[in-house]
Amino acid sequence: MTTAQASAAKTRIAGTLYRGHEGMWSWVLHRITGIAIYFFLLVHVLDTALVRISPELYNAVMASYKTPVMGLGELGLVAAIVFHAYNGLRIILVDLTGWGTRHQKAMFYVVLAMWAITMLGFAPRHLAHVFGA
Amino acid sequence: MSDIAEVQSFTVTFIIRRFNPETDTEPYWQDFDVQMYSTDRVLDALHKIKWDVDGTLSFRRSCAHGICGSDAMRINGRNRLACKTLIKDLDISKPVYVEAIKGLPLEKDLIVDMEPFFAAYREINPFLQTSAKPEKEHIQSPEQRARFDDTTKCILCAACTTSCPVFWTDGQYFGPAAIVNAHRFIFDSRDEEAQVRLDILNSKEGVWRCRTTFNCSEACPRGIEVTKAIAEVKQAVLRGVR
Amino acid sequence: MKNFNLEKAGWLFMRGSGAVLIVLIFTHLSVNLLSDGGVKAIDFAFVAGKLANPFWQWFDVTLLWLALIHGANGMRTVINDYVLREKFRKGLLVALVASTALLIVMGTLVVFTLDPCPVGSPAELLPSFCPVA
Amino acid sequence: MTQVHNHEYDVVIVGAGGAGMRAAIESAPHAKTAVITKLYPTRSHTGAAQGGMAAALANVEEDSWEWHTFDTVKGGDYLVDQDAAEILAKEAIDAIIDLENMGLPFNRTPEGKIDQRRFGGHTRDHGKAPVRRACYAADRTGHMILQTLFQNCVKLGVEFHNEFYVLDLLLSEEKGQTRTSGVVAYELATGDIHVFHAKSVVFATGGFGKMFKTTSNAHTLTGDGVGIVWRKGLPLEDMEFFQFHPTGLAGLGILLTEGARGEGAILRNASGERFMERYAPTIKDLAPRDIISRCMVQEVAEGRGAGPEKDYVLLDCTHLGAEVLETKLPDITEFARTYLGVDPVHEPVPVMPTAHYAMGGIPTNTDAEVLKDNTTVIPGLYAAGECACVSVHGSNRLGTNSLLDINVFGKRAGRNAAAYALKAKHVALPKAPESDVLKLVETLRASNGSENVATLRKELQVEMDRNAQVFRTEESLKHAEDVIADLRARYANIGIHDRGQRFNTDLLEAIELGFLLDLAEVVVVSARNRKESRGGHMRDDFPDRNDADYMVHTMAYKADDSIRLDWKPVVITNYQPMERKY
Ligand SMILES: Cc1cc2nc3c(=O)[nH]c(=O)nc-3n(C[C@H](O)[C@H](O)[C@H](O)COP(=O)(O)OP(=O)(O)OC[C@H]3O[C@@H](n4cnc5c(N)ncnc54)[C@H](O)[C@@H]3O)c2cc1C
Ligand code: HEM
Ligand code: SF4
Ligand code: F3S
Ligand code: FES
Repeated sequence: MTTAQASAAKTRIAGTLYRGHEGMWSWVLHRITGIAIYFFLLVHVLDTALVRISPELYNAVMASYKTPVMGLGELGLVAAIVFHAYNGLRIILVDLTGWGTRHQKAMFYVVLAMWAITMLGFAPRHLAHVFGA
Repeated sequence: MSDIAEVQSFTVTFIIRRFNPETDTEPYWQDFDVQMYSTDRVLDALHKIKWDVDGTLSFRRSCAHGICGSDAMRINGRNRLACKTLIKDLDISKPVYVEAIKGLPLEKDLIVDMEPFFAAYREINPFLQTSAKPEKEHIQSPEQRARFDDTTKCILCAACTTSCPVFWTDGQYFGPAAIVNAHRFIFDSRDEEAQVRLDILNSKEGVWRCRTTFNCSEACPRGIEVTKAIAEVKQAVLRGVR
Repeated sequence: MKNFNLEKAGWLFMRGSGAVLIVLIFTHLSVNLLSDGGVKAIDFAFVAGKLANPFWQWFDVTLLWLALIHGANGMRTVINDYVLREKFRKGLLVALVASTALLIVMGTLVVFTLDPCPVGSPAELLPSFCPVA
Repeated sequence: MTQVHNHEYDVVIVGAGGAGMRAAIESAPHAKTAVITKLYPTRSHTGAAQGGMAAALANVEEDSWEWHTFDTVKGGDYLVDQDAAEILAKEAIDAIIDLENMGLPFNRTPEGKIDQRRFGGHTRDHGKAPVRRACYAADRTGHMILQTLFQNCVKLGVEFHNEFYVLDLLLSEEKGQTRTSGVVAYELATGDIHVFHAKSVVFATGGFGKMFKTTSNAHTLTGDGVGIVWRKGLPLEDMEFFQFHPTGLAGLGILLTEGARGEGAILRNASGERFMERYAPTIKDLAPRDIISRCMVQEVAEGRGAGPEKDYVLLDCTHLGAEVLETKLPDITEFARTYLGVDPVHEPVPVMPTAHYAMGGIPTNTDAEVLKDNTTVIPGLYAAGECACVSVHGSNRLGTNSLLDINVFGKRAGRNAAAYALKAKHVALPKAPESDVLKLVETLRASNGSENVATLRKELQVEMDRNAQVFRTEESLKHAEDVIADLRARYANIGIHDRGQRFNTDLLEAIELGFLLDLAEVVVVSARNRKESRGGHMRDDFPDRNDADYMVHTMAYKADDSIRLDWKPVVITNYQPMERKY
């Protein structure tokens, strides 16, 4: 039998989140990483500009970057850049080749794999620098 | 046939996003438990609800086999045709969520206002333009015909356009369906006005807004390679005609 | 100007700059974060030492321009997508262009006008090639 | 509350399927034209047509329109008006070229001409062998026709009123003559009523297959237009002739085009026998639909059906190869996969006849003018497409002749409607033209009886499948007649849920059921009256064709509470009735 329940209990008014596939999530990540990198870049250009003012000031600011917290932040930044970069290549291939449109999903997993490999290579060295003597 | 199906009946919970502009200020979710058979489709469930339980449930449908494009809706968070979504392909241990497609004005329950969608379609000159006056048919080789075969399949269901994250943002983007239909003429060897359509799609709300998220290709019930078609149009704009 | 189309130009630029940026950024990151000492090695001496070399000058300026324009154009798309109130959107775009332009000018000036051996600074902070005062 | 709006046009076309839009393309450039349609134009069921559209182009082998005429007449078991069939076959060639020039992407021959394929009942030289006459676009010919016509309507800026349900035809008596003054429509989105004052009206509202349970027809094919005309006291012609297409997906009714057999697919019974060889030795699986459907039902009745219940036969495409299936029959390949889970590349597909096409309908002459008796036309009223009966299909339509019909007679209807409107004046509207529709809508909206619309509809469909389908007898038809009478009585006591104004599809389904019940009665009463077997109408108790008594069209008239039946002569020009053998 078919029955209905008044669902006053259902508080979710809004629609469901669209359940896209690899293509959509890669774009979401690409967008988020792009925005994050942009904001970092603003700060990065500003702090680098301090070299023009005085070596002391620059070094003082740099010193604050050398804390473990900032070190982890840098790790996140690099992770974002690496993903954005590899996925950017994937997008370029999709845009320029019919092959790319057919294999975009596979390429997304290749991006993830390459990202993981790169990070595995980078993270230990970077963390050693950050936490090392 | 019917008897085999009879055996495997089971209860499925459908949670449908309801909205009646005459009485509701906001859409709300409503649960229905429906007795289904494995060969049933989501459209059958909606019919059972409408016919046996609640006649006010409103949705569009006509052909019931995926050819008229009336019943695109969001089923478990993805755009599909209700008449082409088999119950047995869904995970029925969990409730099935059904709601209207996103990005077009909601009219009632699963019905949206399709006018903005068709307006975008009309803007790309979706008709053959040629000065040739052949005595009989135009001559077109099977290869030339194959060039745009894929995009002739479109049934204007809007599943693609309303799955596109760029379309959701402000609704101004032409959307994949309009581009697919432009593609159908741009690459038709008989058409002479490809450049006009390319210029239209080269505009602010044209192909450049596509971020290759592939939701359109995934959503298309006709299996059209939508993103590929869009990429081909982009390249045609860059190169200038075909 | 009639045939100039910001959307198309932007689209092309994102892909072109992306491809170049990948080389520049990966080089930049490995030189700065992976070479001996990693982040910990970054100080005035390091930066000034690099920027005394015309190769690094031009490298950094290219990176600066491409990254900022690429990032700003990406941010423009994001703003256009999500900010629907016309006035607010315009305001954000003006701010975006202004800040990007400012940073580009500033960054360029810094790179080309940096004196690696500012007079009066303690020698231990300066690159090793500076004449000891 | 319900508002009433008024509009004035020269030509109003009701329906935006193939016939309606083809008419609009002729009419809109010349006269102020509106197309009123209950569905968005591209949702019309013309889009479901798969196989092809016939025309003796002779692009791939020798052919002539005379042969085509003969096949049409013979296919219709000689109940075809031969003057109309001649027009159909002759104008077919232009109809195809028109469509191609409008942009339709037909499949092509290696030389770049329109390709053609075989189809049931189409033969060379009066039945000698099958001929390749059907022009096609893969297996989505109807889809491409619908899209192409819609595209050209967009090009011409045709004015559409989408999701407007026409519920009444306005006739006025003027100078002792019944004349057309317009139509009244119900707007789905708002619940408002619209009166369209028009000089000419074209009905192109499609078929009414939804009176059957197993059907290839859309949920929306409820015979509204035919029902409206009927309720106005105008006659309906040949309503007993309904085509049951042999290859519907078993249990579902979804159509697999005859084009599959045109490409070489074979029907087999449980033991794998190609049974059509026994019934139609010359053209076998490409015999006309009525014959094949009958043979299939007979195979099953005699215990040679396949499947656990032995209740269907098999369509074998496996020898065609994946390539042919994917390129020439992609849609039906997908249907079988999606809806039955059967892959036609590797296994035969379970099929059974499905209610497909109404040969009968609103009687018209070859100018698409609607008749109010055997000869008198109603000035300004036209009909074309499946809702009309010209009659080019007689008692059985040949595959691919309907897409042709909608183009040839749709064009004629549009052209003539515009020409008439240009020389005629508006006929005064009746007083309070909206009153009948207003009453119908308001009564139903308020109805709170105990009967459920869906239940009644289902009972009707089951009854029609059981007793008025491929095989009929006096007894079965009498049963159906009684059941329908009972259903009609119960219909007076229905209740609906939705009392709203906006998108009230509950209300409209109730109205549609009303039309279905009216028409089902006409079908059954007409069928009881025809005590012979001919084409789509097979009487077990009268298994032979009887030309002496029944070589005439049925004309049914609504008389107060009953149905009055009359006959209309068949137009015979070149082809004398002969036995129909394949
Ligand atoms: C599955 C299938 C396959 C087929 N294959 C073939 C084939 O291969 N070859 C062939 O020749 N024929 C084929 N046919 C038959 C042919 O497609 C149809 O007979 C033909 O398309 C009918 O066209 P039409 O314009 O008369 O009606 P439709 O296309 O059905 O259009 C009816 C129109 O009327 C409108 N309408 C109805 N009621 C109202 C109302 N009350 N108010 C306003 N508007 C209304 C609807 O909105 C719609 O726009 C097939 C049919 C089916 C079902
Ligand atoms: C490392 C090399 C890089 C590559 C290969 C690359 C590639 C790309 C590409 C191809 C796009 C276009 C995406 C689209 O149109 O869908 C893009 C967008 C973007 N990029 Fe990059 N990029 C790189 C570095 C950067 C940097 C350094 C920044 C920040 C300053 C940045 C910020 C952005 C932003 C904000 C967007 C817009 C995102 C969107 O619209 O969704 N990118 N990138
Ligand atoms: S491209 Fe596909 S999804 Fe989009 S409208 Fe056409 S058929 Fe629907
Ligand atoms: S979903 Fe949208 S972003 Fe492009 S690939 Fe499809 S149009
Ligand atoms: S009802 Fe026609 S596509 Fe689903």
